[in-house]
Amino acid sequence: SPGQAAAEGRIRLAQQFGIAYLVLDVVRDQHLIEKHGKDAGIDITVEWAQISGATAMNEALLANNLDVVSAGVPPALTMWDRTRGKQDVKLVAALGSLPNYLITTNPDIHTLKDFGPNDRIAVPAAGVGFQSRTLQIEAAKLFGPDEFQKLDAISISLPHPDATAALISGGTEVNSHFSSAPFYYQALAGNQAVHKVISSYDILGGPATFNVLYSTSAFHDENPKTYAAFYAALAEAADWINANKAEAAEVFIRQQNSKLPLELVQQIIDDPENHFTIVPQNTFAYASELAKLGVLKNKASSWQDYFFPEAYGGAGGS
Amino acid sequence: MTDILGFDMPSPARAEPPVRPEYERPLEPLARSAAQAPLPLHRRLWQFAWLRKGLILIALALLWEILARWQGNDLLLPSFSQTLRAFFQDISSGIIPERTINSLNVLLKGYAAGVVLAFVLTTLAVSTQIGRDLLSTLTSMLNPLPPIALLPLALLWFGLGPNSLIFVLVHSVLWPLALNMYTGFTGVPETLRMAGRNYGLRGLRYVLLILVPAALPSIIAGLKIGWAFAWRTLIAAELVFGASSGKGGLGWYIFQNRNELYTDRVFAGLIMVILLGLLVENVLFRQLEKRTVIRWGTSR
Amino acid sequence: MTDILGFDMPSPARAEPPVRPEYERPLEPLARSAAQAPLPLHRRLWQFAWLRKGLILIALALLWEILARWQGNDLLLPSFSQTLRAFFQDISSGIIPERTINSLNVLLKGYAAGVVLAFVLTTLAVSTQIGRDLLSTLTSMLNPLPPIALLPLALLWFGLGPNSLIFVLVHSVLWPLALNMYTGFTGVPETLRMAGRNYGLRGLRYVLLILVPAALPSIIAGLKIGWAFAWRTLIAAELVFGASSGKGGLGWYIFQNRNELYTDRVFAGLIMVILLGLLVENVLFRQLEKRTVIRWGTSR
Amino acid sequence: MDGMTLSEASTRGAAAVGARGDRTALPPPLLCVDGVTLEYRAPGRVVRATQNVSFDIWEADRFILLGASGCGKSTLLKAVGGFVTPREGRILLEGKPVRGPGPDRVAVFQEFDQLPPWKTVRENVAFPLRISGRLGRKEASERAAHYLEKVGLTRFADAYPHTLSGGMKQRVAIARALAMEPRVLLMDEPFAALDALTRRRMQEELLALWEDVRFTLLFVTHSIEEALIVGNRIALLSPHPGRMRAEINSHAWGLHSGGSPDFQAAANRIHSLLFEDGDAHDGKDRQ
Amino acid sequence: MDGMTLSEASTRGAAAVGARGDRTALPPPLLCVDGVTLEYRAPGRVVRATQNVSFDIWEADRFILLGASGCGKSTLLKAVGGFVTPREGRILLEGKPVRGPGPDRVAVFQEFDQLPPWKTVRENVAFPLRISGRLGRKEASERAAHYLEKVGLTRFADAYPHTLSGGMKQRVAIARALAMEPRVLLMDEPFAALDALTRRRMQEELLALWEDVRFTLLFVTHSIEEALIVGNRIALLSPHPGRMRAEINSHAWGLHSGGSPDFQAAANRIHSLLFEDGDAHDGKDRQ
Ligand SMILES: Nc1ncnc2c1ncn2[C@@H]1O[C@H](COP(=O)(O)OP(=O)(O)OP(=O)(O)O)[C@@H](O)[C@H]1O
Ligand SMILES: Nc1ncnc2c1ncn2[C@@H]1O[C@H](COP(=O)(O)OP(=O)(O)OP(=O)(O)O)[C@@H](O)[C@H]1O
Ligand SMILES: [Mg+2]
Ligand SMILES: [Mg+2]
Repeated sequence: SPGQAAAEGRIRLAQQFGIAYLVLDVVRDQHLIEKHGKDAGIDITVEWAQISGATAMNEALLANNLDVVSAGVPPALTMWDRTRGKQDVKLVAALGSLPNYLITTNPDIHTLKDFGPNDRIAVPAAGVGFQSRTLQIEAAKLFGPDEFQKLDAISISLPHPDATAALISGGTEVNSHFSSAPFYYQALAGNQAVHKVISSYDILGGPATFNVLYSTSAFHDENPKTYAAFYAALAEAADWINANKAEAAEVFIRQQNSKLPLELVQQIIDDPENHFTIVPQNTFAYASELAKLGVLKNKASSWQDYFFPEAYGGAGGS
Repeated sequence: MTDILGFDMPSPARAEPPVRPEYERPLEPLARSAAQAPLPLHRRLWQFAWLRKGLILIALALLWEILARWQGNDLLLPSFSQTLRAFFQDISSGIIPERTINSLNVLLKGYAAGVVLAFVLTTLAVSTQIGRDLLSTLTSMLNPLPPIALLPLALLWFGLGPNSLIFVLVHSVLWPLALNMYTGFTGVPETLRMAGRNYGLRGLRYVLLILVPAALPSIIAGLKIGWAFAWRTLIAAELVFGASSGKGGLGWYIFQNRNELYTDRVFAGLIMVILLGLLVENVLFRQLEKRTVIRWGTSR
Repeated sequence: MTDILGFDMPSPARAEPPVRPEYERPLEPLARSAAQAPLPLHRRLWQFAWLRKGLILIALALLWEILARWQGNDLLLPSFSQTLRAFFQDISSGIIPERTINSLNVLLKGYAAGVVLAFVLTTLAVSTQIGRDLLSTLTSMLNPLPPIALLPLALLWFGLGPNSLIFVLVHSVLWPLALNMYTGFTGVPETLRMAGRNYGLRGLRYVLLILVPAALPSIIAGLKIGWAFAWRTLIAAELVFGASSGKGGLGWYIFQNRNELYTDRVFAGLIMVILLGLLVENVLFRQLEKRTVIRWGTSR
Repeated sequence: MDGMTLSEASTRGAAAVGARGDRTALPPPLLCVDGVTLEYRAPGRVVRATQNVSFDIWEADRFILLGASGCGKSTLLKAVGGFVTPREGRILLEGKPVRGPGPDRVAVFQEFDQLPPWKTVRENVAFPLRISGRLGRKEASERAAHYLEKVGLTRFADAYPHTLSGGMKQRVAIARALAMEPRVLLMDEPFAALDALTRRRMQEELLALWEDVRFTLLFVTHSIEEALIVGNRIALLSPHPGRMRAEINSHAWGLHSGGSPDFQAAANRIHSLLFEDGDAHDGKDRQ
Repeated sequence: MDGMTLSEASTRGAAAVGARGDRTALPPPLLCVDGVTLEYRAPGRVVRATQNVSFDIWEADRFILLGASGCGKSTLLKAVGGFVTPREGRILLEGKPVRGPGPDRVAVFQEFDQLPPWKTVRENVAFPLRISGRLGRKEASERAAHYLEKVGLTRFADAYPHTLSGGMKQRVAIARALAMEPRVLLMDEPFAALDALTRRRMQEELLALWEDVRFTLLFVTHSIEEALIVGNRIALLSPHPGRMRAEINSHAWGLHSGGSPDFQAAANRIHSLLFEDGDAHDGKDRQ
């Protein structure tokens, strides 16, 4: 029932679909939480759910149906912002830094300034969400702070797969897509005309965390052992991936029941741009930009404001 | 009773009715219709539908408020008062009216197209065997398909923007309405059909002048269902695609606020949908029913 | 014609029928029923509904194939043959059957709950004025709300997993069925109602033994609509909820394959939904209709 | 009215008769229709069906209602059946006001659509017997067969109502009502759709059953001859809106008094009472 | 059959009469019912309504169908109306096979639900006049008012059918049919729900109109007296399934020949023809 703390020894997690959640796939595949729990002397039951979309994730977390959920940085920050003084949601760890590419089939487009009124940029959620926020940050830089929504006018909401299919096969008005892995790999491979305009790394000034895990303070505070085991499992999984990239691809295919070709998965994991680390990178750019845009009511003074302390320990973090 | 029956009567087994004298009476003059005995106030008030429905609405609002306060989780379930505040804010700021008009604009087009197509399909179905099979097959095949499944096709054929939305709206309105319309048509009593055909009516005129009015109760139910499902679909579809953010509708408004966890605004958007539903039901459909099926005695 | 009429006849203005001799005849013995003239083969074949519907299905499949080849865009619209191949692959690998069973499991529960609730609500509505107002108000308010709007509440009250799905399924089945059921009930002819009440029936027995069979055509239409919308909703909801504890349904299957751009598998999942729709329509509902409303002559 | 006791009611009934006919030793009537005005109200339109109609029916009476088309006979029957509430006046059954329909007063309606179409002819007759809890499945079916034979529909026992002719439907309704063997039988032109011979047979069956069971009959007909044959007392209603015109005894005539001069005279008398005067005319408007 | 020319048909009609009645100088009949067998087929059940029924109707005939309940009169009428296709035999109108319903043969059905409930009484009468393109809105309304007055329903012109009594509904249907002034008028027990006086009035109106317009009438009734009064020729059908029993002339009797001994004799003769022999009995099963 609502508000009641879950007993120590149970954790309910949800992940979304895709390669960006590889760390969780490994945790699950190797039963790492259970392992670290046993090391700490408790039996932990782990319940996994798959949920698509940040809003459903948030709602499940708020309804106390899940203890830890995963989504992009902006929705996680929004949750942090809105639940201050209530559930006090904070971020647990990053799931990796992966770039998003703005790609297009329009040969005339090479920078953001080249987009005309007849181009259409597909994003999963126009105006909000990771891709649109990133675009807005760049638009504010390029066209001035008041014009940050300039590209929203030609953005349209379309799920990644549909946008990718539209780009590869042509024949629709959608000619651009702010795409994440593995979709931009598929698009670039599937259609010669598709080319990259800009990457989120370019906008944020270097590798940036794509997805994060977040949880309520209640869970964090009342389940210290479980939480610690969970965090340790994440760290081990990230390390393992970087040491065993080939096997990691197999884990992904197995866990997600995926029919993607193994080579593609391997190519993505091997890509030096993709870092599978739980250390947050460049998240503060979002926190400060979104506060400036008025999306966040609370201004964070550093990234540590919205992370649980366990995350402070690692090297770096931003 | 038995003792009374026993008195001065033939045995009950072979009861014989008493013979009474005959009588004739002069015809009573016509009296004015009796003034109805005035009902007590509370029963008279109870006769106003708007009052009863108003009470139901107030009760529901109270229930909501209590439930929300008890849950105390206003990011998931804001209280009625919070929602109302958000509603009036965004009404006065003009954003809800604007989004509503955008949505209604698309909705009405899709609805109208769905109604027309349903009519064409059912007319075909009542006139020919193959039309009947086609309707039954198409309905049972396509009706269960979720609109999002049609999205790629819509994109391919109708492109972005309102046309694709209209396409999925048609998909939502067409099948339930056609099903109901057809059911109504097949239920028209044989004698009435014969009377219509006896007038020399056939084809479209027969359908329009006989079958449609005779099947009106079913058709109205179909229209109501279609209306509701059009809204459901529109809002869901605006969430998924088609809203280029400049010209979003109510669905977009809801989606955006949901994304940003302004749950009170989400519910404000839903309130708008609810209000439109109540309006259409109580003004449009109710009037239609009063002027047709209730007046004609084909529905109570 | 006029010349014939003119012959040996009184002036047409005051036509007088001719007087003919009377006759009496011995009563003809009863003949056996005339063997029906054998129809030509193609017309006899045409009488098999499955044949006609089969032809329609083949035509639709052909249309699809042609359209797909003409578009040549198999990421958005795979051809029928590609889809079929994917379908049989995943049938034989057991994945589609498994997912279908998972979905059906939830669907049937939600459907049954929706039907029961619709029945309760309409029974209330035919028995009391306030029940009637409640039904009309609730339907017009809640029916247009998209299931995703109810999701947060479902999560709050029913948690993650099948119960929330059942909740949104009920929302999809309940209102259209209740609307149709109620319309059916109000359309029952007065004489039939009186006959039923004359038997001493009242309350639930009156509804079950008189109103339900009399309103069956409408109810069946409502059940069909409810069935279809339950699928729509389930698939859409599974897309969002995905799989909890490893038990995804058809919606999840579709979502997963869509995410990996296996459009042929997406359509294979839809084919499964279509097949189930055809099955339920042609076996379940058709049989029900044949054994009830068609046999009773209340629907043609 | 609600609180009236049985003895009050019976006193009232007897008194009413006393006032009308100067007889006193009568038992209380079974059914007492007292100053009943029936109206249909629709918004903006009030149609008065009957005005201030009173009559008493004793146990085992075969009471006939005669009147012009549209004069409110069916409405009156429905009021006795408990389907219509009087606007004014009251209807008492054994001294208790009629509150609603019940299987003690079984009605044959005038309309052809009174048979549930989802039951076969046999089931249509057996169904009310079973659900009123009177008979088991088997007994009900047997009794149904018995009465179906009486109305000549044995061959159609398994047919559904929509495959019957108009007259056959009415005969099923008659069989259904007779099989119920109710205390009071309400029949609204039950034989109107029957040919001469079948009609005659039905009249015979009805009277034979009455001889056996002595139910109380309230019978609406258009035929003056039928009224005289079937009834022992005939109430004549004026044209629309129906008001009491006369009550006439007809116990003297039965099935075989068809052609007699007395019978003719009575028929003529009724005819003139019914049609030769009256302020309103429905058969031909005088506007 | 389809290709049969007009002259062939008329020859056949005349020949048929010749064979039956040894007369030759007859004009061709307007309506020729030739060996018609009518059946209702449901899966697993065939109900034969009529078997090998033949008769001819000439222009301006008032042709009566008489027979027991369930003998197929209504079905026969529907076949002539074009609503039912004969299983065997053929029905020719002016030598051309009847292919479907049409406003040249207007029917009054036996059922009470033949009035579109969404039209008022006046509209119900005026509507077919307008849509068959015969009259404009105003003329149609006037003609409707005229015929409504004839059936005594002027006061109810603005009422909806569901507020009418059974007999009133039938009168509206009669008014509607008369107002159409069709070539052939098909009436299925139109007066069954009417009281004696109204029935008499309706008979008078019908005959008066016939005097004026000389339409052709095919009339089903259960009343032998009504058959003799209204008709000039009466076809008698055997009980179920209906077969031809006799054709009898009745042009000698009219509205005022009610009590005469000749009339009585004719009625008795018809009665015995109809009911006193026959292999199958529907009024009382012999199984
Ligand atoms: N449902 C109704 N709503 C309004 N008025 C009605 C309704 N039913 C009957 N009436 C009116 O009440 C009057 C009496 O009708 P009722 O059916 O009792 O007549 P009736 O004596 O049975 O006539 P008939 O002999 O033609 O059957 C008529 O004037 C009719 O118009
Ligand atoms: N729709 C139908 N389906 C099957 N059988 C039918 C149908 N209508 C009538 N019948 C059968 O056809 C036969 C003749 O019916 P029809 O209605 O023509 O009789 P009718 O002479 O008009 O009788 P009535 O005088 O009782 O009106 C009856 O045995 C009846 O059971
Ligand atoms: Mg009546
Ligand atoms: Mg008939």
